[in-house]
Amino acid sequence: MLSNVYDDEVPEVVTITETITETPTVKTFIFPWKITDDIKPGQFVMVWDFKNEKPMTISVIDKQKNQMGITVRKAGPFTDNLYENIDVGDQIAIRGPYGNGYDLKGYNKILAVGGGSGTASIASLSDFYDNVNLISAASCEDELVFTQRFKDKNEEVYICTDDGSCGFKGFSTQLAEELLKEDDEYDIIIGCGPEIMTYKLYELALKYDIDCQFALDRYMKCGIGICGQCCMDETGERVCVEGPVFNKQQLSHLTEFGKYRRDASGSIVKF
Amino acid sequence: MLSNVYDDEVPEVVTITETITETPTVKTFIFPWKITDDIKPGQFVMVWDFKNEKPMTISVIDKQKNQMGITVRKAGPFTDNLYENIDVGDQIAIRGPYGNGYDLKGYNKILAVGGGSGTASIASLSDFYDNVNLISAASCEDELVFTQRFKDKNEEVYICTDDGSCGFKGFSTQLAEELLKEDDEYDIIIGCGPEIMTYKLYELALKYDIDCQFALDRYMKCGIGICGQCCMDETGERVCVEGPVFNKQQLSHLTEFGKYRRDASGSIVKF
Amino acid sequence: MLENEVMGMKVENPLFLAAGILGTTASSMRMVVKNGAGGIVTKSFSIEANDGYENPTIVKIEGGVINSVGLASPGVEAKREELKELTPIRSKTPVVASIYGNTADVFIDVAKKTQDYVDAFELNVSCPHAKCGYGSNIGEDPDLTYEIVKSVKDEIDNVPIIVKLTPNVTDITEIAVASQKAKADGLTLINSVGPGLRIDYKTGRPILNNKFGGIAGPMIKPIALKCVYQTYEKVDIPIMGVGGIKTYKDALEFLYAGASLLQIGTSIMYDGPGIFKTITDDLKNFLVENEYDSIKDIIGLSHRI
Amino acid sequence: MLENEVMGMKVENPLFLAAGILGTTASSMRMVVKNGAGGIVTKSFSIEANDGYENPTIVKIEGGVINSVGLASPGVEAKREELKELTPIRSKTPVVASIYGNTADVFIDVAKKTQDYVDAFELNVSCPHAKCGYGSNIGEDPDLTYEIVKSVKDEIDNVPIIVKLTPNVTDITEIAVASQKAKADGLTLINSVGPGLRIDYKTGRPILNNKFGGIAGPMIKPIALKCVYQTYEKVDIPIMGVGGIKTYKDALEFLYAGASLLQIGTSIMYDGPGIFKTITDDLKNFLVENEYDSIKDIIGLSHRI
Ligand SMILES: Cc1cc2nc3c(=O)[nH]c(=O)nc-3n(C[C@H](O)[C@H](O)[C@H](O)COP(=O)(O)OP(=O)(O)OC[C@H]3O[C@@H](n4cnc5c(N)ncnc54)[C@H](O)[C@@H]3O)c2cc1C
Ligand SMILES: Cc1cc2nc3c(=O)[nH]c(=O)nc-3n(C[C@H](O)[C@H](O)[C@H](O)COP(=O)(O)OP(=O)(O)OC[C@H]3O[C@@H](n4cnc5c(N)ncnc54)[C@H](O)[C@@H]3O)c2cc1C
Ligand SMILES: Cc1cc2nc3c(=O)[nH]c(=O)nc-3n(C[C@H](O)[C@H](O)[C@H](O)COP(=O)(O)O)c2cc1C
Ligand SMILES: Cc1cc2nc3c(=O)[nH]c(=O)nc-3n(C[C@H](O)[C@H](O)[C@H](O)COP(=O)(O)O)c2cc1C
Ligand code: FES
Ligand code: FES
Repeated sequence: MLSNVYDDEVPEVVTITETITETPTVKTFIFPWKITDDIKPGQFVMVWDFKNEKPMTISVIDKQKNQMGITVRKAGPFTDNLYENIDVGDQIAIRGPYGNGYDLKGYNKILAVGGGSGTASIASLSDFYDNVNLISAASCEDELVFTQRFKDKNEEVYICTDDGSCGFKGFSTQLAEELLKEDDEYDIIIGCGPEIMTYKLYELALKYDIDCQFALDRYMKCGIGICGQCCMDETGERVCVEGPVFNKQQLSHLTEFGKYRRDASGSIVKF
Repeated sequence: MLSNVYDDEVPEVVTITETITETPTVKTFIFPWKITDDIKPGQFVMVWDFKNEKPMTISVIDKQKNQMGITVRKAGPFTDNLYENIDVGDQIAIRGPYGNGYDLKGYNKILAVGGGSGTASIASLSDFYDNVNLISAASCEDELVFTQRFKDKNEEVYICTDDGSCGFKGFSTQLAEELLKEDDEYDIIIGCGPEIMTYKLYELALKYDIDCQFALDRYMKCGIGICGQCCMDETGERVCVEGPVFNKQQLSHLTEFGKYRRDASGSIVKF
Repeated sequence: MLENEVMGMKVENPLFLAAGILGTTASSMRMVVKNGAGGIVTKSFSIEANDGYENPTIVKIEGGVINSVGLASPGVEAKREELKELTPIRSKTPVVASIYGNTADVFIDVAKKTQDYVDAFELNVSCPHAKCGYGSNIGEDPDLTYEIVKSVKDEIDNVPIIVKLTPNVTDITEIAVASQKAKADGLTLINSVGPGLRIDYKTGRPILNNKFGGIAGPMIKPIALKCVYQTYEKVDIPIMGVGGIKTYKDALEFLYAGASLLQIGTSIMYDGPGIFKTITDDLKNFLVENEYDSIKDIIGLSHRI
Repeated sequence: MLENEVMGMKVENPLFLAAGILGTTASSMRMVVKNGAGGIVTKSFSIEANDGYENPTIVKIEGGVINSVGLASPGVEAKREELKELTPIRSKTPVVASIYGNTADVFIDVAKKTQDYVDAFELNVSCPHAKCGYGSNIGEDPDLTYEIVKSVKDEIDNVPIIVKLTPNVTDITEIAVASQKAKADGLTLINSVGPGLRIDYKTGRPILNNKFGGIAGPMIKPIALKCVYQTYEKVDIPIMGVGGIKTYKDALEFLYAGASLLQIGTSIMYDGPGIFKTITDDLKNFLVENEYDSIKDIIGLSHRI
């Protein structure tokens, strides 16, 4: 992406061609984008709504229609604006894709866990791999995302809600552990969601001695590896370049993983 | 050459590996240069001696040894300095090649005329074509250049000196006309030299109704088509980009050809 | 669609040839017009002929060129002859004479000698590599700029006076405002940037004979755009935008920022004089596709949204 | 070969990380050192934490980046903790703290709170997109620069004070001379250029949230080189050269122009932090091949030939 010094990489304005209301707080936006082979699940784009610009996972990678999609959960001014005000025919602007996605070649059976809107990060996996089992977790049934999309793909999907309004009652980490106990064919666990979840999944991977890859969420400014905003302790790795998906070996050196993050000023904020 | 907006094209410093004293006033300098297939006889380079920078025809294009050469005639401060002070091991700097060379595909028998140091422009032709007959002209035998080089190539070479000290006595244009009269297989006449010569050769081409291509010499600053210093009346064509070699059709529109040139300020100087 | 009338100059498209590029001879300027330029700015000239600096004077570098031509030009008498030859093209493509000098009198003298053959003057008070007194030292000083512009305006009243400014000042809008106060009819933003310096990495020798040279080409576009945008908010007179325009997208950025007319210089090096036609075609398509009626709709757009 | 001692800082190679790039956390700075940097300049900080501007704040453009981060940084207390963590690396790789403020007192306060953990201070009086009073308005004014530098020098006497200057002034050497008069120990040239502006070609919207942003990267190199070259002729204190260094050839140009130390920022975007090792290796090879004994032999070379 960044190899050519002299390519402009300013945000490219796109027109929304479709929106999908996933839940009362989550919406997917589809727009035209040239889908090349180097665009992978787990990568992200910077989304500019002409007021602010934030990182969003690519949740739809449609090579046939040359379409891309992002899935947004209302969490503050930026995501609220997208959810409430952006509709088919409206414009946003995109730069990217950036970062490294999941690298799942050579794995036999993959357990992918998505928590809340973090599920976006793994949503397009089934278009790339056919050996993925999914856990989709949310606080309640209303907040489950992509379950239909996963089912359409004939993937094994496990539903899990905090309140038991649908599927397994409890945390996705509990469900994941049960699956791992039952089936020793899983050789990697991957996923994205609240860091408290991914950290517990990481601990599971240690406990069951299998590989893992998790997408981390850090405050981003440049997305292109120079501002230093998203660097992780202790290695200084950049979430926007070396991440957002990190593997087990990398995660083992990320001392802040599961503990704290930094705000826009670079000050530490504990989880 | 100029296609990539972001390539530096500053002069490249090279070290002279060989010098050949051609005549008491003409010297050839050989230096390492990556010879690519797009380097053609008739093109020129800008030569920087760290004091000034001037255009010089490429007189040696040696693909095997990856060497290039220029041939300089003492004519003023710049060429004097090269002739007197630059030797094997010394550095000069080169940018280019620039402009269009001779385009001789499809011709049957080529008559190439070099006048004085203008002979440099056609000196490497025999490495590219085997249907070239050469006229090498100079004021006297001492000032003949490249005759040995041509003979080594087994090309037909006609010598011509103003004073008859060697070969044909008289102007190259007279000799050329004799050859054209004798042999109607020539289908193009090309060359480089004093403009009074090339203009007369152009008239010969008209008279004998054959094609022609001549390299013109105009004051140059940029060599890359923007300063406007080398633009020809009436078409505005740039000697450094559309030239220095022009064909018959182009020459027919160059109203200043054979009449005047411009100095460094852009003021007209009559021949 | 692209037609406009600015400072009394009717143009079929907004793309002028910038001063100093292919602007020495009538032939080369006509050639550029044939290739689709909407107007012409000549290479800057003054009373006397001037050889400029010794070579190297212009070198292609990463992102553009660096040049210290040093205002090489034939004197006004010779230039007038070239200008006369341009009369036939002036009905459709305005000819702007770029002139320079070290005093108001020089500017006035040159202007008087050529005013019958031009549609506007562009006062070059902003050359970053002129010999002492002839260049940006004027355009770096609001008072000096005011003086020169006012004196010229007092003497030349039938031809619009455009002032070309240098970006190499702490605040370009100061100079722009001074020019407007002195009754300039328009502004050209910007002259080349810097000056800059390039050094040969093997020998340590500065590459240009004059060491320092103005920087032009794609790399200066963000600076030029800032100058146009900021100046547009401070003055009411039209702005010609110049600096790094290479594609219609660049042209659009300048129009949005507030330029009514545009100039192209360095990019001719990459794409040849055909660049004028390419950009005008692309601009037209863009306007049609985006349902604009006229180029006028987008001039200054960034300030209205 | 590449070792040097400048302003009391011993370095194994001249390539520092530039302020504002990967310089927020101790971890990221250590990571850069691991990748071969000869020294570190932190991201600029002040007393209070500062979120900077809203995104978009940094966008890759043709030739570099445009940024209006707006001096985002944690406050001095948090930063001191990060600096403390850098103590182990300081024996081999000096750590320079870049600090900013709107008054001399702020600079002094920040410096006093951190002076035990740094090898030098770089006073950032030159940010082209700082909020009012905190940026280049100081560095654009020789008197203001003199005041600030002198006040800081009066209070901080055990740590070298480097002043980082903006190129966006009519004459940078004026500010450089003022800094030297105020007893600055060194200069860093240059901060980012412009500011510049980029506009989305489809909508007409300025791309940065703050509209204007500093320009950095390969395209500013000729400007930076000119500043270093001209300043070298006017002052005796060491210069850190920065602006567009991407390869060893760029580094050589800065050394020839007169920089004793170098900084790299934007190019990390293209080549990753590994750029430090690549350039040091290439520099070493160049010196060996050209039979120089030490990098010191080529500092300022252009002025001696
Ligand atoms: C790689 C990556 C991928 C992401 N993918 C998605 C996604 O697909 N869908 C989605 O809804 N969210 C995603 N996020 C998170 C998303 O960027 C933030 O939730 C969003 O920016 C919130 O902004 P806001 O103004 O709506 O809320 P705010 O009230 O501003 O913030 C809410 C939370 O978001 C965080 N946040 C704010 N600004 C940023 C920023 N510039 N960069 C990172 N985090 C920020 C804050 O730290 C806070 O914790 C992703 C984040 C990262 C780093
Ligand atoms: C395309 C081209 C190829 C050339 N190839 C050769 C060559 O192979 N060998 C050779 O000896 N000469 C060649 N010349 C001519 C050469 O550039 C000039 O003779 C040389 O610059 C003279 O410079 P001087 O300082 O020695 O003499 P001066 O006393 O400066 O000038 C002598 C003559 O050279 C002309 N001249 C001076 N400077 C330039 C310049 N920058 N550009 C063009 N003409 C200039 C002057 O108009 C004058 O007529 C070529 C010129 C062109 C345009
Ligand atoms: C080789 C060259 C010569 C120039 N000569 C002049 C000149 O004579 N007068 C002037 O006002 N500007 C001159 N300029 C500046 C251009 O007119 C223009 O302002 C600048 O190059 C930026 O535009 P560009 O990026 O399209 O080239 C010159 C620029 C170049 C590159
Ligand atoms: C994203 C970014 C942030 C920067 N932040 C600072 C800063 O906080 N303080 C400072 O003095 N300079 C800052 N700069 C300027 C750089 O230190 C450097 O002077 C400039 O980028 C030129 O160097 P480069 O071309 O190698 O990037 C920043 C530059 C960039 C690109
Ligand atoms: S967001 Fe700037 S380095 Fe990652
Ligand atoms: S030498 Fe400049 S245009 Fe030909």
